[in-house]
Amino acid sequence: MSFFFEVLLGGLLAGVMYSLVAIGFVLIYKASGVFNFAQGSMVLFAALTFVSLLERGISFWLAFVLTLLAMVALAWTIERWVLRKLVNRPPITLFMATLGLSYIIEGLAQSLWGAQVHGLDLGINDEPFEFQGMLLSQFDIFAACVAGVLVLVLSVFFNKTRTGIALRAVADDQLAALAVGIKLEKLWLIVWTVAGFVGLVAGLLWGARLGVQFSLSLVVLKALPVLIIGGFTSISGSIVGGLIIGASEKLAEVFLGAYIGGGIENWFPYMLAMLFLLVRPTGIFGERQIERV
Amino acid sequence: EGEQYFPLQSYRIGPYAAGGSGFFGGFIDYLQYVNLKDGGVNGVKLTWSECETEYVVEKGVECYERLKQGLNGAPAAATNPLSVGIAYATLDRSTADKLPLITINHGRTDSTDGSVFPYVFPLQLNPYSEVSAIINYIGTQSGGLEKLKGKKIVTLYHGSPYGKETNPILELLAKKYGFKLTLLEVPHPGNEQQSQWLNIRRLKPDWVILRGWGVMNPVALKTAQKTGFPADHIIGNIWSNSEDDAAPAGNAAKGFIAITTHPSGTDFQVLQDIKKYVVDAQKGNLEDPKRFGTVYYNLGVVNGILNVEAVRVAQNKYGKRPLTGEEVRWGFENIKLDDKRLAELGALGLVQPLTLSCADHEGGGAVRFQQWDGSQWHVISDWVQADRELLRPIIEKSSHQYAKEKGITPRDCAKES
Amino acid sequence: MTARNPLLTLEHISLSFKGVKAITDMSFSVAEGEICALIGPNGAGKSSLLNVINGVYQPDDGIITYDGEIRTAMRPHHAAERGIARTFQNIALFKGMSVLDNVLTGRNLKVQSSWLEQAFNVGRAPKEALVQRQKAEEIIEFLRIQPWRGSLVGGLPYGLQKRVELARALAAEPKLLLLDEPMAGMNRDEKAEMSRFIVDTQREFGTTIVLIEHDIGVVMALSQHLVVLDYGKKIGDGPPEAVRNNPEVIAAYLGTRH
Amino acid sequence: MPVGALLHIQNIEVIYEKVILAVQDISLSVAPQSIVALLGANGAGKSTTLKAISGLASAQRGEIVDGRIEYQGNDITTTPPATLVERGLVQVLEGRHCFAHLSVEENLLTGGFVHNPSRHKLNQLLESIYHYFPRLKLLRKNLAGYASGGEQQMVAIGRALMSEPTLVLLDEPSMGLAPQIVEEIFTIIKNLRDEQGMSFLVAEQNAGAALRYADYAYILENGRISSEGDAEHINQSEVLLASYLAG
Amino acid sequence: MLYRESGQFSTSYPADRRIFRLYQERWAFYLLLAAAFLLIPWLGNDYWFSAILIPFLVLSLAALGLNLLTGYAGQLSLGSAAFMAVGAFAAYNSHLRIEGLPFLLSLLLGGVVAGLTGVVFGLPSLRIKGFYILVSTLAAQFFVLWVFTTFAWFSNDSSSGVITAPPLVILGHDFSSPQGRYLFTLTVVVALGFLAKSIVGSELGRNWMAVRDMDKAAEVIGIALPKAKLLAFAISSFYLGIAGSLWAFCYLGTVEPHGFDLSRSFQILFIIIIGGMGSILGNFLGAAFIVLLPILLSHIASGLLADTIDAGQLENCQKIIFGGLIIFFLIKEPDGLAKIYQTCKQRLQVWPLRF
Ligand SMILES: Nc1ncnc2c1ncn2[C@@H]1O[C@H](COP(=O)(O)OP(=O)(O)OP(=O)(O)O)[C@@H](O)[C@H]1O
Ligand SMILES: Nc1ncnc2c1ncn2[C@@H]1O[C@H](COP(=O)(O)OP(=O)(O)OP(=O)(O)O)[C@@H](O)[C@H]1O
Ligand SMILES: [Mg+2]
Ligand SMILES: [Mg+2]
Repeated sequence: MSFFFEVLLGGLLAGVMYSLVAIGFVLIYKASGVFNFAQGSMVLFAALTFVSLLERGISFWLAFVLTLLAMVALAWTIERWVLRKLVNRPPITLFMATLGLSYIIEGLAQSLWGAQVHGLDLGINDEPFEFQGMLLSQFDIFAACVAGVLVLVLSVFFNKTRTGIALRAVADDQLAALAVGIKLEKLWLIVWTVAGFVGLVAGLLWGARLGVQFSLSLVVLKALPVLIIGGFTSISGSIVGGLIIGASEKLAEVFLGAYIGGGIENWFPYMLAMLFLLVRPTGIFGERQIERV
Repeated sequence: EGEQYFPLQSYRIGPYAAGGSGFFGGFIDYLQYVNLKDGGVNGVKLTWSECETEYVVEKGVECYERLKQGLNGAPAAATNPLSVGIAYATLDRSTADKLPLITINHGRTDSTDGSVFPYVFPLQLNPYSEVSAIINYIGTQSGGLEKLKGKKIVTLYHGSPYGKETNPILELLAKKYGFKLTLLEVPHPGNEQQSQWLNIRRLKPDWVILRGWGVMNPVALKTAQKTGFPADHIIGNIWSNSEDDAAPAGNAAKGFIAITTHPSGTDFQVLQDIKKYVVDAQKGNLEDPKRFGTVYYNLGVVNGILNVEAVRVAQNKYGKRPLTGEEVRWGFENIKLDDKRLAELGALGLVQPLTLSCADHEGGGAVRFQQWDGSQWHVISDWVQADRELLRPIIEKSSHQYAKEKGITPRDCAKES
Repeated sequence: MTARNPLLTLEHISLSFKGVKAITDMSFSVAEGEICALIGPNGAGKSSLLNVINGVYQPDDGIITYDGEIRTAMRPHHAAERGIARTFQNIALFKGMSVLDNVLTGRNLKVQSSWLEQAFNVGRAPKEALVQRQKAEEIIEFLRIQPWRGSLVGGLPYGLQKRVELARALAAEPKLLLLDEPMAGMNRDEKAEMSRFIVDTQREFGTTIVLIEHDIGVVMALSQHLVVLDYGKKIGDGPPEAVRNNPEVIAAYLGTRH
Repeated sequence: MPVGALLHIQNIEVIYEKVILAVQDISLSVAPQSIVALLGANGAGKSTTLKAISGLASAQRGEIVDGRIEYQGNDITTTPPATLVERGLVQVLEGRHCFAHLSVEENLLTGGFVHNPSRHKLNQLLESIYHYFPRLKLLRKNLAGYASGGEQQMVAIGRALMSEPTLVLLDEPSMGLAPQIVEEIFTIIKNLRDEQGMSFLVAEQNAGAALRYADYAYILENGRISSEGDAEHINQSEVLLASYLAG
Repeated sequence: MLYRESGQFSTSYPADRRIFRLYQERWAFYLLLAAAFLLIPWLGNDYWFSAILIPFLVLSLAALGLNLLTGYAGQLSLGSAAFMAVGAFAAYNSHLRIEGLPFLLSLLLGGVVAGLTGVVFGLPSLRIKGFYILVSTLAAQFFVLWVFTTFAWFSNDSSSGVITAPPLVILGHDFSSPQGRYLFTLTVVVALGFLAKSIVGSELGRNWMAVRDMDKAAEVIGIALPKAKLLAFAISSFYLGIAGSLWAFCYLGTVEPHGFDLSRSFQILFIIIIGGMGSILGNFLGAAFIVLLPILLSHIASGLLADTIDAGQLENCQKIIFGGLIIFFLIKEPDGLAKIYQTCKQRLQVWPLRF
């Protein structure tokens, strides 16, 4: 039984790591209706930039600030050369544009910083300690706190501030948003920068886990089902989704994998998400689609 | 006179770039070294050109088709894709085109049987030999193979054909020696392994064999640490044995053991020479000079040594001129590296003694074990040989099945010289 | 009212959305072959009522009798099969398709041949394709939209889109046609033309029509039966002239500020 | 060219997607504190003209390829819409375009953000809109996407007024509104002109109503201006009948 | 006045429905076909057949499959490669396990099995919409690959899990040579291309587009949404399945599940974006573009810039160029190469006038 709880806890903590990536997604989707597939590449780009700066002897915080500036520059470029030119296009077009973006960002990251694998040490201990017979690590607890804080801050931002309302308006109807004088350019810049920041945080935590390397961009595949269960438009949904996915996939791998063959973690979250959708077609906290005729 | 051409299906970007850029860096540097030091092989200059595959099969095929004709009249000697997928996809083609396909340390196990696969060379070590050697090592560590009885061994493998290939052999060995084997799969790419390691924690095995690939390796080490499994009882296989696999795991990798067919480091004559002739002359292929002497780089050098040796052997028979693929193939089948020859090549201790033949396209089948000290590898064992007698019938069974499917009549190796 | 049989009867229909009571205890019937107009202030529940009739909304309460069949709710697909076609207040055309294709989709329920026959152009398919096309062309001609037959509807001006939408509905050869503000955004002449189409439809095929319209002039000229809604309740029902003079209607809709 | 015009358009030509010519050679002006009607049949180019002025045409892959637009004496041919709204030029789009997932009140609020007013001021603005459209106050917490067609039209107009504009471009404001609301809206427009000095450029199919309140009118035919004049004059002349426009 | 006899159109409808209405176009197309079947087999070399033409044809077919689903029926999918894998493995296994089954039939069977799988993963589309449907196709993507790697039965218990394609013998003729494989692929692709054209022009195609453009309205006018959507998944997956088999048997000669991973799905999606969604021609243009561009770039680089830029950087540049092109297309020509082709044609027709 204690093994069960250990797996459960491990899963919940792993789920939080997924949430970190998912938050970046939700942010952009909620704010502009763009399903940003490039979030994974942004995570890679941020982590790679950071670690490369670090390796060039720059101090931690300076590297952090410089990376953040790089993310602002990236956001600016994306706004200027992609989003601005795709105003008022259907969501699917924007989605595909982000696919293109992910190619560009990955290519850029690799040509700037090379393709080697880099180790990253954040100075947070990842060694286990026993807690009531279960293993816990400081690192996981730290990651969980970071995710919690992010969710809190961002939720307040979206629901309580004027910018938040404007952002949701943009997501609904860009033409009308333009017509009422919302500055799309400015908002996009803000959102993509914040998403870049979230990407950086996720990139650092994941990078400390995996090493900073190309595979970081693949963590979006873990974030997708999280997003879908939580709902594309809900920040707190991404945490709940992360916990559900994390816990259930670990339990499934350990207890179900023994019967149907291991390695089911890749598809299990998607199947689970699919079942969830059959009950709630827009995820747990997702906004309902409005269809009036 | 003339030039001998090496078509390089390299990969320097994408998820596996670290391996590709190291390997092809070493390979190219060795070829350069031969040109710079000796002016080629018996006066035949070596040339090459690269085509990026990104480790993607169809790009590899395109590269193969593009490069196989040779370059400016220089005929191609052999292809070295360093990718199981590309090797599979070009296997039929290279046989038809009579161009040797070198899959050093990897590839199709049954292609060891040269009578069915005349053009395919899994040099040094095929996957079966690899696990057999690992079990032999664990046996010696436990004080003899008979002590394996009752031991618990977990194999953590990458969820791909590559990862699974050795599972039947492990099961066979488990039966033979009486150890308890548990196979755990890590789905590709392997960036989350919490559940597998919690399982390991519950099973409390004596050893964990890591058949990883790419990001799966450092994550395995990190997660092992998190779940309290000691790194010095994890044994990495041939694709879990590079600096790029251990270093990103930081502290967690300290003590990690892995096999190797060729030690890393630079205290080998040939590497010193490469440094002198190539690297110090600013002609090195590596983007990051710090990677000189790393596992992948050295594997590239070893691969270069073997390819060039094949050309040299074949020249002895066919004359000192650029050779066709068919002729180079004969060279490969007649490579004979004993300690004396290895010393001449400056590769003593770097390359294992190797004798290839028509029937045996693997040749060596031995590995050494190395341990990570947090920043580099240290060799901790002598050559450990695989149980090749045990494996041969299995290999032949498989190759003959292939021959039947494809309607190939195996060569009679007794008649070959 | 007319002596003809009722084609559609609503009895005690109620519909509400979280907090908003869109329709309260609504009953009326529409006789076969008549043009019945629904009028009422904005948000009175007119569109909702059409949605209930063809099954887009399920009423909370009440009974719908259509063509002898008694139901508590319809499904849109079932309604279409039973001969109910409609147009929408917010144009709901297939924007990426040509006018002709839009009209042809309206005929989807009339197609007999299977998709395989059509794909390989064998069996009933070739002949049927001709028939369908001909019917579609007739409707296109009837509504005078031939010049735009091949254009994508997305780029057409609003008024034309409304006409295409009517064409699509007519293509189904419906028994009951529901029109939600078919003349919004048109000038008088265009309205007159549209009215003519509507009257012709009714005359030639005996189609029963329920229509929502805010232009009281058009309503008076067109309809034989008028139902007035005011915030979910029916406040008038009968021949146009009688209803028009009903003081309650005047107060709620036509006359001064409420 | 009228001196001191608030808005002045010279010979503009608009092309969609680089191939569809929507309007050409359009010139018109709007005097301060006036209501100008823009009349024309379906597809005549009314909406296109308005969108060209407000800078929204480019968001629909349209382009002003010729001519220039002046507002308050400045060239605004390529000025982005947000800047125009800041300067008091706002458009109410044809077809309502409410933010479906925002409540009615949030919809109105989005219109008020441009000048970054205090919360108090914002509430005042809201109240004034609720005063014009009492129905909206009832629905303030409901999602705009579920509101009826006419209600959404009110939201769209109210939202534009929230920015306290100088010049409002109204695209078919009467569409889908019950007759007495139409009269109400035009009365509101008239009051705003008289009391707050706003100007309106109104594209309408409902020529009758529009001309009753407008000062001046232009008639568009096939992407060109076919005639113009004082509203009263246009209303009585044969022009209207001749161009099939009577409302 | 409605429904009166108006025979004047009836004679011209079939002509109107033809694929190419202008005779110049029709002839150009016939010429192209003739060249593809008669000329190219003589002119081409190994490299052209094996590295360019065959993958081009197979990818066109796969894109065609996805285009039916995404471009016509409006259902976004990231699982195309999974259905290709199902096709390939099903064809391999039916060839292997059903004694004496002609190759063509096992190919067809592969397609049918893929189609059925498509239906299964299409079922959620009856309830979920928009981006959420991605989850179902991604589930297919990961689940299918897992099944093929986990259960060795599918690869005939081969130790490496990689299956080797049997020789390509059709009706007693050996098509194993590069020419043969090219001709066979070409025949299949052309036949299925015509079939697709006919489907999208039929009622089913219209229903798909209706579902894509506004499914609520489609439902109201009586289109059976479940049927239309599931057929879209089925037919699309059928095409993908056939393409998968061709990929395995005619192109690579081997099948490894990971050859059908997510990046393949993306590649196919890119083809339809660049080529043009909702266009048949676009698939071919897009596939040509995707197959040729990287080759062209690397040829240029190895020719001109051989020493100045290393292969890795070059590939990075290529990635950037690729991403850039996708965005460029979305900005400038959202309807892809097919639309550009049409615009050029229209320009030519009205030339020298501007509009
Ligand atoms: N799906 C829904 N969810 C919530 N409220 C709804 C929904 N549909 C309609 N309503 C509400 O029901 C009331 C009636 O709406 P309906 O669309 O039927 O009005 P209408 O009479 O057609 O008005 P208009 O003339 O403006 O189109 C409105 O207040 C609207 O907000
Ligand atoms: N986004 C667009 N893309 C392509 N063509 C367009 C677009 N919008 C309008 N058009 C074309 O431009 C022309 C003018 O259209 P516009 O919408 O300006 O007319 P309108 O006078 O407002 O008509 P309505 O009274 O129907 O609203 C029409 O022929 C229309 O087809
Ligand atoms: Mg309504
Ligand atoms: Mg308009």
